[in-house]
Amino acid sequence: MPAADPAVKNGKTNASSRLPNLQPQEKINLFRQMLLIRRFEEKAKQAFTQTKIKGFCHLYNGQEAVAVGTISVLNEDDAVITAYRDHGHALVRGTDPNACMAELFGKITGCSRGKGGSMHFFDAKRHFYGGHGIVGGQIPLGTGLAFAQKYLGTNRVTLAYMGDGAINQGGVHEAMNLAALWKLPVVYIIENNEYSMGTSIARSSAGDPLTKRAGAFDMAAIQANGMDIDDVRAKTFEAVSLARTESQPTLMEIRTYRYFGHSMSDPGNYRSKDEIEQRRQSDPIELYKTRLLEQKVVTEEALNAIDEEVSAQAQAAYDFADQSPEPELETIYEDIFAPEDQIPEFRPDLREQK
Amino acid sequence: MPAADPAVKNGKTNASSRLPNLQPQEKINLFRQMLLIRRFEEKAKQAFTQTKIKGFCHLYNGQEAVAVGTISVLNEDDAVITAYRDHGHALVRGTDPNACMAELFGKITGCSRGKGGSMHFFDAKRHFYGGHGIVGGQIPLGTGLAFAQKYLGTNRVTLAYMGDGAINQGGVHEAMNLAALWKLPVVYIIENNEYSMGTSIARSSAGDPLTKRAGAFDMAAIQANGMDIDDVRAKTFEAVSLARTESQPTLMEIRTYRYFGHSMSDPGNYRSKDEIEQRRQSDPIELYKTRLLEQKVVTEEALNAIDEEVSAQAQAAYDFADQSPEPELETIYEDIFAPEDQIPEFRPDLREQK
Amino acid sequence: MPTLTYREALNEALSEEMERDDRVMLMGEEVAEYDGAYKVSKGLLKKFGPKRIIDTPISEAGFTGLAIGAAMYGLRPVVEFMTWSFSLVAYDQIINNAAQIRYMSGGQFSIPIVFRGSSGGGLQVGATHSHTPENWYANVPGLTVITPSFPDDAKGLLKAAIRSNNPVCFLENEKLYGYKDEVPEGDVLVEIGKAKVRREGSDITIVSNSGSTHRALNAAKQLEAEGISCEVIDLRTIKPLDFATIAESVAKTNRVLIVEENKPFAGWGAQVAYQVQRELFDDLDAPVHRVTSIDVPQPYNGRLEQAVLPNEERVIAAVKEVLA
Amino acid sequence: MPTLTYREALNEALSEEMERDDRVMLMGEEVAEYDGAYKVSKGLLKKFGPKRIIDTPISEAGFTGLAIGAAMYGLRPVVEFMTWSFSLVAYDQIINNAAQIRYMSGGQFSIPIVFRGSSGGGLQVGATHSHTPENWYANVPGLTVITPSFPDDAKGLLKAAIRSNNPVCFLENEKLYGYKDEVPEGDVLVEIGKAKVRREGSDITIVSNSGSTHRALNAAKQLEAEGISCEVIDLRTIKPLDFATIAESVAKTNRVLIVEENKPFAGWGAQVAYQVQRELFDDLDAPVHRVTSIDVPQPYNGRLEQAVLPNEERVIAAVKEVLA
Ligand SMILES: Cc1ncc(C[n+]2csc(CCOP(=O)(O)OP(=O)(O)O)c2C)c(N)n1
Ligand SMILES: Cc1ncc(C[n+]2csc(CCOP(=O)(O)OP(=O)(O)O)c2C)c(N)n1
Ligand SMILES: [Mg+2]
Ligand SMILES: [Mg+2]
Repeated sequence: MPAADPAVKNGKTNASSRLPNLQPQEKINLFRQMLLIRRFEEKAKQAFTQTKIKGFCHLYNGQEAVAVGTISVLNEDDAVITAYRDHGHALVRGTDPNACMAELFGKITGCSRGKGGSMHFFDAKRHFYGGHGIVGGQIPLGTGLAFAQKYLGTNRVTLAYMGDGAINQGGVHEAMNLAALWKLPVVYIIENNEYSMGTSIARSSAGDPLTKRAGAFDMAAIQANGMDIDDVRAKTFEAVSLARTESQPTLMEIRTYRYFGHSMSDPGNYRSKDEIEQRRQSDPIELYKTRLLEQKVVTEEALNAIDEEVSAQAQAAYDFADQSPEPELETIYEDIFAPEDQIPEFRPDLREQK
Repeated sequence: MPAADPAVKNGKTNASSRLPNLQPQEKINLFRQMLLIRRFEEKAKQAFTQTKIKGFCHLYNGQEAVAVGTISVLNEDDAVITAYRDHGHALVRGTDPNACMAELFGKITGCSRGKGGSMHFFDAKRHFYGGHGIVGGQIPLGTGLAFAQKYLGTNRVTLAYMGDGAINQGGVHEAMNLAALWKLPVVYIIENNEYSMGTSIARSSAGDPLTKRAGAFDMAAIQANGMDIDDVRAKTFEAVSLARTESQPTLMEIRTYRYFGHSMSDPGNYRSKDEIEQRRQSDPIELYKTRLLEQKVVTEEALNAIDEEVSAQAQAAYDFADQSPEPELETIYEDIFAPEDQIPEFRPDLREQK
Repeated sequence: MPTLTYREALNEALSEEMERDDRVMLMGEEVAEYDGAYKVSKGLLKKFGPKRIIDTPISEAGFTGLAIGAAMYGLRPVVEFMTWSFSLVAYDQIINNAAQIRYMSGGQFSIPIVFRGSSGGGLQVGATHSHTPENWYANVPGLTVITPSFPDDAKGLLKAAIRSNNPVCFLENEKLYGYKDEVPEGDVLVEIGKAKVRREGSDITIVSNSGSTHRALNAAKQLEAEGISCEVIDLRTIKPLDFATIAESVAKTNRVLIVEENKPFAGWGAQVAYQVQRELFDDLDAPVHRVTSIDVPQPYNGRLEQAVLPNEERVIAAVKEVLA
Repeated sequence: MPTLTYREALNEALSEEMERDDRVMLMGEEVAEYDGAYKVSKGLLKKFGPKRIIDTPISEAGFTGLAIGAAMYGLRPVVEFMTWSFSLVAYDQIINNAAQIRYMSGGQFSIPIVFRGSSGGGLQVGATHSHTPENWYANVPGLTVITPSFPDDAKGLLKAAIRSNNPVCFLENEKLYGYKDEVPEGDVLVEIGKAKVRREGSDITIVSNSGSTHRALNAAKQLEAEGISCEVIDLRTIKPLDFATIAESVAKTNRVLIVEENKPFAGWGAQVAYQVQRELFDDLDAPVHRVTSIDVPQPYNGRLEQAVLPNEERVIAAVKEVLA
């Protein structure tokens, strides 16, 4: 994969403190998180093939270092919002793998009660704001989370993720202008996996690299190598610090790659097996594994044990999802409207509608 | 007014031939066009006050050098499209002032048969594609005109105008990306009059100058001083040449100013009389008049005679509009659908609808 | 009771609710320093400051989405569309996000937000600026659509909308901003989802909303002189529809005319007509009629536009047809 | 007659019309190198080259507007929305520009354009991806809305839509792409604005469209076993509505059920119901009923989604209710 350009910044100072060095256990935990996503999705893939999962199912395979690396520099109460390729982000935020898998299975135990599906994971408790199906649509929303964080004086920040194809949506540009104008504590993260479905970035996006889109708004921008979790962490830390300490937005472009098709339904004929094989050579999990072994942070056996653990977790999630009950038909009528508490309820019973 | 920055170009070559020197008569004609717009709109202003013109009426007063200068470098069959502040563009394209005024009066003799009003002038014969009321909405359309020009191999170009406020619409960014990606012969012209309604540009747009928005797409960009018609012409000629000879888009930012309110309904309290007075000092018509006199291209008397002529033209347009008949009620049902010629007509008579 | 314009009533509602709850903020084009394109937010910037009264760039999709995100986070934004016609560039955010996120998240996130602004035709601003988009929103599960006709309802319903924990589309009417009428003082809410009989009558029930209510009332007055007694129901809330009030009236009159500015094809009036014939089939002495806008884009010319709108002449003719 | 899938029929229509007229071009996400997300444009890039089969970035507002501008200039673009759910970000361009520019320009510019793509629910893709936006477009003056149910109509109507000199919204149905049936060979057009009786019957008229037609036909078959004879009218074109065909049928059956996937509030079925009771009041032996989607956002879970859709059970129950 092409080396990431050096950080591009539009004349913004970076008042951040230093990214703290990780303890061995923390490093191992990053590894564990990446591997959990991978094993979890291998199970999901299997379940999809078994038609236990329906609709669209977009796997994150290959991109794990992005979600794990970026979210690792957040506080627990910072906000995360992303598009439909959302399994990784939810898992890293701490959403129970069982609830994630159950959502894929459409079960009532799912993280969206079986109503959202793969593209629409949500977890309010863990500050995970979804899981959004309309390309680019989550970016104004994420900007609004940051707006509210600032309005309420929380000192929290928001990470708002999108794909390289999403950057061509108008609403994304509108939101970036608003964030720059109003100095909102948001970090926009382009997960540039080089394709939007079957369209390579050269065929979808003028302006190379994509960080130039930030230049339009005098917004800070930075690139990271999404196959190297340490680089992802370092660059994200800079951006998050800028957001937290100066309430300034940043556009990050993280270069990454997905090994599987766009979704489970995509045969992926638009790129060669060779290309994929080559990219697999710089697999973020393998890379990090090698690094941890080199650093003697951990033994190969310990890592294998972790693999067994997370594989078991994935299998348990599968079993949990499979055995969970379907939602009652009654739930159709639930979750449409929040209960009113300041005015009388005014909505008729939909069940009686003719 | 602040001096326009030197031309900003994103590494594009400019294969244009030289902008030809104007003959005296041609210079005088530019003057005449600018003055016609001004006198025409003074009449329109009067008619609005008399409630002969209704709805919204946005005057171009102060910005005349932009429409006249930019369109002066076009061929007759090049395309022009703009927003709701469209009187000047239509007049320069050659739309009959009578038809323009009649449109403002809502008469059947108007350039849109009284159906469009001030914001929705159209003149197909003169390659004027409107007059568009939704801020920014015309920019994708203009991009499509250029697309069709290229598709049909016409060697024609499109000028697509917008305000400084319009640049914050998402669709504008989407269109610029498409134009840069597909190399379309379009020149985007921001008429930066520093305000979108009552909002100064600093409060609406991050990224200064606005030409940076082109940088996002590796698109050529150039600035011009909209009070100086010669500068406008020179810069537009460069952009048009790039479009015509290399089929490359350019984003132009033309710095200008409007003396009156946003529309006739705007008292304009958001800026001081002093500011306006100061700007009037560099009035484009006065400036050009002085230049022509200095160049001894024309005498003061001849210019006064032109003023009388165009004032009479404006008065004649007013009289024509005033005396023109209202559209018949029947016309409500006309102009909705183009007649079918490849398939049978299939639409019921709306008059019979119950 | 004090007399206020529709505009002032809205302004009071905003001001009182912002005073009550500092999570409420107002965002839109020209709402702050300009006091609002239609002056609905007059004086609010001075009162609440730029943190809570916020001028936006012309980026409806962007700031609409932003406000929805802020609502997910616990704020209670009021978003002003300078006119509802401009909401079309933000349509996706309202439909997919405001209306659906609660459902898709299994109830985890509420979206307490009000979208408001002027709407409707009649002021010769042409086809792009004259939309009456009630049914484009009312069709969408999850949205509540309110269209007040009088200052008292404008105030009381806007206050209720702001206190609702769910997304509300609040469509004001440009032609009514200057309309003056009595408005009860103080913290008086009007119930969302309740229609109001604005005139009692016995021969026919006219169901209308917003500006059309005024046309219906004027027509009713003229018809009275001819001995025809019209009951005029102002829906106020389009969705959910207060069918009970309609049914009660129809039980008495046995005839229904709907007056709406919506373009005819599947306007909200079609829904009312459907429900009336479905539920009250045996009560009806004549088919339900509708007077709607004519099915053409809005022309600029004033005479044409008046003819396109559901004007009083057409209402009177239709009443007579239903009674014939 | 050869047998084609709905998908193949659409593909043939595109191919034949592009062959006939080189102003026709196809533009959309993944339509070229990927052969279309649903393979409707399979092989067209190879046949017509990248000048006429054009992959776009994910910029629906941008390329929709671009195509409308190109149509103003004389091209005849076909714009594919990967699904109609994604047209919401382009809503303004379709409503304000495609539908209205001809009128606002006093007839100077025509917009010969087809917007097409898959629509509807039933495949568990969740609320953002499952819209049935027929009435959001059919309400708009200037737009024609077509929703074919069978391969022959898919082909013949798409060909006619491309040859129309006016903007057409052509809503395909994802669930039907694989449906196989006979399609006449060659240059056979189907008239826009004409409904088709897909099954004759005498007890009740069922009016439906798109996927709902298939549900109605299945229900009718089951009801036949119980001695109930249903006439099934497939609207094909939603707007303009072919009321004559409905009226003829109702004159015979005196009872009407509408089956539509639209959400209920002011769906197109409400318009049909309005017109039926208005024009055929005395013919009706019972109120018009509707089976629509339930008024909630689309759930992901399959069982829930099936219950939300107008499934056959609900159609059968409704027929019995109307006949009761
Ligand atoms: C507005 C909209 N248009 C089209 C789609 C269909 N679609 C879903 S994902 C996708 C590609 C997005 O690519 P990218 O942004 O690069 O993200 P990635 O899938 O690579 O993560 C498309 C076209 C959609 N969901 N929303
Ligand atoms: C989408 C949309 N939003 C808002 C408006 C209302 N509006 C009309 S003009 C205008 C200001 C535009 O300013 P700018 O683009 O700078 O153009 P100028 O008026 O200065 O020529 C606004 C907000 C509109 N017509 N369309
Ligand atoms: Mg991608
Ligand atoms: Mg301006």
